[in-house]
Amino acid sequence: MFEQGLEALWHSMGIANLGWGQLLMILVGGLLIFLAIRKSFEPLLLLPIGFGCILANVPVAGLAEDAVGHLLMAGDPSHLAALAEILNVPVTQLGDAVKHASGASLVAAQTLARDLGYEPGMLQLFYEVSISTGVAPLLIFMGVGALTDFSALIAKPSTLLLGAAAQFGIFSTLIGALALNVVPGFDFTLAEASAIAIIGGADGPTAVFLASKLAPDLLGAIAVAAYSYMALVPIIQPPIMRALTSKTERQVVMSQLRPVSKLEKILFPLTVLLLCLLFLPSAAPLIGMLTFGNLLRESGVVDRLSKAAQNEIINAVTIILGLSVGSKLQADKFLSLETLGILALGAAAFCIGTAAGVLMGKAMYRLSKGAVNPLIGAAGVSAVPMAARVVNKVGLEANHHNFLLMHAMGPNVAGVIGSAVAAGVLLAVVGG
Amino acid sequence: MFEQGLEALWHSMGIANLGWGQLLMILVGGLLIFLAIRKSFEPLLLLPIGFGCILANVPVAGLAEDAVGHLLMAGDPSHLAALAEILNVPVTQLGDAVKHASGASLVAAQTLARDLGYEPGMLQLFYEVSISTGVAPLLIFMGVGALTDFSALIAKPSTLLLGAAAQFGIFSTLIGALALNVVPGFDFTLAEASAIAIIGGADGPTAVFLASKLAPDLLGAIAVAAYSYMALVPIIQPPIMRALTSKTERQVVMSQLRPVSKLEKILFPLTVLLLCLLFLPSAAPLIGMLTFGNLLRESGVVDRLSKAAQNEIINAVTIILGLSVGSKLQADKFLSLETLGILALGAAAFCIGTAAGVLMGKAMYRLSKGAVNPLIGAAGVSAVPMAARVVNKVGLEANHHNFLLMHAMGPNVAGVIGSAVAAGVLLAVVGG
Amino acid sequence: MFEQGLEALWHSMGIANLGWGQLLMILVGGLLIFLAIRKSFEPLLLLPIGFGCILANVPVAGLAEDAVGHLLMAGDPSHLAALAEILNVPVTQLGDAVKHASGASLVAAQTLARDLGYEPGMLQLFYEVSISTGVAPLLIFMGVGALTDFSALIAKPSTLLLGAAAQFGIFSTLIGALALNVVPGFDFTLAEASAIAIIGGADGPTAVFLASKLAPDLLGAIAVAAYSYMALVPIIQPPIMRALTSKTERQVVMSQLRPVSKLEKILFPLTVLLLCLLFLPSAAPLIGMLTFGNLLRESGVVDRLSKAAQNEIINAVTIILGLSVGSKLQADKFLSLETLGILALGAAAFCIGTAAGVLMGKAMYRLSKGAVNPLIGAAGVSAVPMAARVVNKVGLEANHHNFLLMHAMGPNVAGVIGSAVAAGVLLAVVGG
Amino acid sequence: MDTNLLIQGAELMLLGMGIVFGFLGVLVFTLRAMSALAGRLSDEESIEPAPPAPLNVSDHRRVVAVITAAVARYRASSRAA
Amino acid sequence: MDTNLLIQGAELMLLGMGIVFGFLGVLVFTLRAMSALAGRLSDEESIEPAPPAPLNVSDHRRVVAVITAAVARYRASSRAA
Amino acid sequence: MDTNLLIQGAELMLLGMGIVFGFLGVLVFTLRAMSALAGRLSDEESIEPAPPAPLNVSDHRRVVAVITAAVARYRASSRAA
Ligand code: NA
Ligand code: NA
Ligand code: NA
Repeated sequence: MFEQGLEALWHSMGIANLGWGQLLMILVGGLLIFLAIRKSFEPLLLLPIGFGCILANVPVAGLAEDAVGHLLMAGDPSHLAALAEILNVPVTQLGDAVKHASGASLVAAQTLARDLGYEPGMLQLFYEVSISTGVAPLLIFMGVGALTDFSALIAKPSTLLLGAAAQFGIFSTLIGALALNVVPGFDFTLAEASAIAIIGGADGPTAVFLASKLAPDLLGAIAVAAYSYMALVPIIQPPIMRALTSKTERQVVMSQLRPVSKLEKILFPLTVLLLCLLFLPSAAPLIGMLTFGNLLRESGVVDRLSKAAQNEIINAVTIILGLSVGSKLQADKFLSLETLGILALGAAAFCIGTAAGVLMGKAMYRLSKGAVNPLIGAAGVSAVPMAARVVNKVGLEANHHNFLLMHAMGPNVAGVIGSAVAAGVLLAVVGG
Repeated sequence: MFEQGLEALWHSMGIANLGWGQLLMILVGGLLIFLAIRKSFEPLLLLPIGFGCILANVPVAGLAEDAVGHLLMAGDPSHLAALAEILNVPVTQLGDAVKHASGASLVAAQTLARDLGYEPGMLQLFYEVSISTGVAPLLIFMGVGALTDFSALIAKPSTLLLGAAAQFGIFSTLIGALALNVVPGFDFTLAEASAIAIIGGADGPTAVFLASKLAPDLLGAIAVAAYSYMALVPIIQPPIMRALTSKTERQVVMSQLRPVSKLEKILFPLTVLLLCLLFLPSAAPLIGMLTFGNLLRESGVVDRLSKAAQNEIINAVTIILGLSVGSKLQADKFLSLETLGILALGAAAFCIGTAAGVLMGKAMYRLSKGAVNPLIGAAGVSAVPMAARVVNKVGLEANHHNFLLMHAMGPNVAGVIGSAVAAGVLLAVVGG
Repeated sequence: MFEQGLEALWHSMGIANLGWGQLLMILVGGLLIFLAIRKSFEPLLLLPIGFGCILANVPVAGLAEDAVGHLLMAGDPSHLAALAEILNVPVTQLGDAVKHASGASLVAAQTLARDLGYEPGMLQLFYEVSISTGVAPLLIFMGVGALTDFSALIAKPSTLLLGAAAQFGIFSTLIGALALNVVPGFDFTLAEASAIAIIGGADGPTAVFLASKLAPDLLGAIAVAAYSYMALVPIIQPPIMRALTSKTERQVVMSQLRPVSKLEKILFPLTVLLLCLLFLPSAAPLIGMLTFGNLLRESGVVDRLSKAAQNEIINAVTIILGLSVGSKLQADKFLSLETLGILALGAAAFCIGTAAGVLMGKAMYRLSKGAVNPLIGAAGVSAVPMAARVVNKVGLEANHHNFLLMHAMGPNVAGVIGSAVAAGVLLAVVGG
Repeated sequence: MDTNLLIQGAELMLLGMGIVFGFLGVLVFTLRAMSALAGRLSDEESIEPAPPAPLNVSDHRRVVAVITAAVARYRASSRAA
Repeated sequence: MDTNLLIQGAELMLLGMGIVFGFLGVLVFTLRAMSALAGRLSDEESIEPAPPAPLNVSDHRRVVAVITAAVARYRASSRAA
Repeated sequence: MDTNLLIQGAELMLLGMGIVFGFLGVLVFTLRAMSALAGRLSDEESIEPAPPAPLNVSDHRRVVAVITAAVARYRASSRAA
């Protein structure tokens, strides 16, 4: 027993089982944590994601493995045989068969593994509860709704068009992902390309929600790209904004926004919900929870609930969501050419979205005879409130007395709605 | 693909699929939200319920459908055939068969649908987790216990009899629901009649809990009736109170309540729990969580937990519970003659409960030789603290220096215990 | 119906079904609540555990029974026959068969019961969600990490050895539990002995986590022993500390700890996690969540999440965990010779752990030529911060100007890591 | 219409109101006994203070004391500076 | 490379941008109509106060009033003591 | 009684205490290395201030400054009123 114990222990040690891939992913997790703490890169998400990434790559522990994964790790011959029978393959091909199993046979395999006493690892459990069900991103969307003041948008609804234009980043990236298939090694399906494209929406919970429906295997890379680029908005956007606008345009001072009544603020979420149910029911979960959160906020009669949505619920869900996303950064899934492609496509998506927003801003500048500063179009990508702050900063460079923050909040929150609408379209056409 | 896409999109649009029933229910949802915001009708519940009602009736999205519902909506012929085989009916009769499936065959149908990759909609998921399990109403009951000061009842235990009398509203409504079966179109079973009757308990979480056990299909109408009438207490009760009492009776000033020691407050929940376990174990979930919450409050040594029960937990659960109840307001289930019957029976239940409480109050007025103001009997219906405030108001009308609020709190909290006991009886006899 | 109703009601009454065992356990629950409120014995845990104990022993209600338990209680002959067929025993031996069923046949029995419409009781539901999955103790560990300041340990890492020595309480108790098998009536397996031994770790969530994996049937007794003895630390430890040290040793004044930089505090959890993943992956869930919580705290960039971990999440989870642990105090499982053995072994574990810590303290006193006060070794058992306070008190008795609190915090938090490591070893060797 | 069902309902009503009154009636006496017991157990037990006002007053005093001290310290330091 | 897939993607892009602009464009007009309706419904409805500054001032005043009262009470009581 | 089980237990004890001491012993050195590294990485890194008292003092000062300003403003405005 002692020798067996020692040997069992050595084989149970991480250092005896640590692969290069896992080591690399642990460093990636460390990098995400470093960026979160030192560079304040979306720390609320990237710190838990980075930590989840490290945990997911702890050798032997299998924290991110599901019940079938634990069955395979345990390696009991009779259990392997039972699994092979269910998947209708020889035992030697089980690894591959499990990876490509889908639908009913995957469900049957999971059921078998659980019946045999195997359980999913801690992170996988978090993932199943929070992301597979779609609940976590939806509750975060409720919190975003409860935290967001849509006044700027209500005061100037035309800024919605800037939020619409910036979604071009999504759809051009969709083409880009499909075009990338010419490169050997890439083979994105339409569903995968759609999930990747949503990075251009610059909205974390929307990206997680859509990726969990259309391409769960790519979720880790997509979420990391979405949150990282959201944090990089102050670096990515300004050069594009300056390149596409003249100094005269950037100096435009916009007239003050009109005050918005309490009644308008209450009717706003209901109006958005109404349009959504009439025209795009597939966006109903996202738009529904966003407008529900906003109604809790603006109704003025349910402060308890509004505060719960803004604090307790969103905080607890963020912790679990972050760890769950991190669980998808397992070495064997993340370290692939596809991830590099996703990172490149995501960067392109942000750039194109920004450019499209600014160009629409220039169109509105012309149409309004110079009343609209085209810079605010850049805020249409979402990334609330970072993008609006970047607009403000670039505006101040051109004119030291030009505060564009409030004007940029309109397109900024419009971008949130815009990317939820885009997600709805993708779900309706691709996700059926 | 483009034409197909456009056509798929048109068919996926809400406006192409919106039935009259759904339109009507969306208006009902809007009305509930209006009443919550403008009239302060139990906004903590009715706002989420109203919003959930709208979401449940978004066409195409199927947010309130379970996995089998989504299978039916998708309409894949091979999946329909598999479902028909399980339910042992021709495919053409699947719709009806699913509605009337129960027990093992329903479970089998759900398992099949999930194995085939169908998932419940967002609201249905909330419903399954929060209400089907019974967890949400129980956690709210814990919060109610942690929020309630039972001092007035401990100081004057005889007011428990007022809380008992008011439960006559429940049991007479039970008879009423069964009697309504003479009207063609009504066919309530004993279980359904019991679930409807609990509206007379004037206690939201008890109503949701009992309805989820005895008549899940009627839960939406029952919960809406319970919370709406609770909000209408200031309109429903005063005329009855005035009609049944003389001005002399209403003017009775009651002697101040004795102070209650900390030890009594600690022993109170344990005493109630003890009686419950000795005499009515079927009420143990409700009474157990109520007294647990109260012990957290009064023990004085677990403030962290008491505050969590009073705030974080109850707020988060209220949001999910409200949306889940709203999910039961789907047009095809809610828009029926039965709903009208339930609304009428519920109103009767409130009136009868109020009258019974006041009459018991009159009896105590006589027995105590005028020491008890009979108005406080009206508070026995529960609806804490609304009913006690109504008593105070009606009392002040008769005598401008007569503050009955504290005296009405005794029967008011007694009513909560009383309706939990009534629910226990119904569960024991009907729910077995 | 009336007579049947009355009879059904009488049979549904607790008083007609209350067994002596249940009565005794209700008194035990009351005692735990009394100790929690009057003696401040770990009230955050023992109050919910005590209340859960009472609820679990409410006759008839079956709040702590699973679906199969409710099937047995209901006693429908056809259902019993179906269950007997699955377990492959005659109906008359069902009770025993269910108790000893395991693995696949237990899963099959549960599935059957749920398909037949039986549901687990409220407490069992809490137990399955919070403890069976391991989620609740892990979330509490995250909260402990977010609440704990490891500065004292970082300033003086050598105190880790004191935390290591105190784990001897665990492993000697493991031998003790196996040796107890000589007494007729005891028959602990290696897994059960390991679960019992962890009481010596003096760490509640670790004990619950390990017991739920290795010996779920003993979880109630183990958790109650662990939390009770943690509360008894001020009574158990001082005599042992005085017996093993001279007054000169107890009077040693230690030099002030050096200040610790913010960077060290951030790197600390990552360092511990790194060692864990390299050398003891089986401890990764416990150590992972502990260090994650601590990183949330020390990173300084995610205050929202850190506060959520320290308050909302840990409070809500504590309530559910406490009730769930209480559900394992059912009379037929708890009232056994084994429980007495567990209580005795647990007391021994605490004493031995304390002694081992103090002896290691004496060794460090010698090696450091009198710079280390051996008393601080007693804090190595964990029981944060109670054990450190006890050290401080005993130190003050010997020297009225000797404040050892900060110096004892090092071994105290080292003990938390130490028992998580011990749990990891037990899981790796015994739990496989 | 099913008369049998109505009869069952009536019986359930009698039974239910009986239990409700029985349960809450027993509770009346049990609570009185509990209060008596509590009174005997704890003559030393503090009766809950009726008016919360004095508490506020002392709170105010504490606030004022803190502020006074802070102001004094501030003045001393500003003189020193 | 699958040209068909690229064509599908291009169609999806046209469709998607169309819907996004269509949806948000309709929303522009609906929101304007909503604001007009809200304006008509509530001439009595209070317009949200633009600058939050005065609120703070009044808050300060309230704080000052509370402190002043507390100080006064404290002085009175300390004289009495 | 099963001697074999006892032997297994004894082996597990040796193994377990070995790992616990091994793990925490390695951690001692790793933490020292970590602290050395942290010290080198951040000579500019601020050492945590040991006594929290001065912080409170400055807090007090800030409170006092705020109150003083508020009182001054209040007096000015009350004079004006
Ligand atoms: Na966007
Ligand atoms: Na009631
Ligand atoms: Na320990």
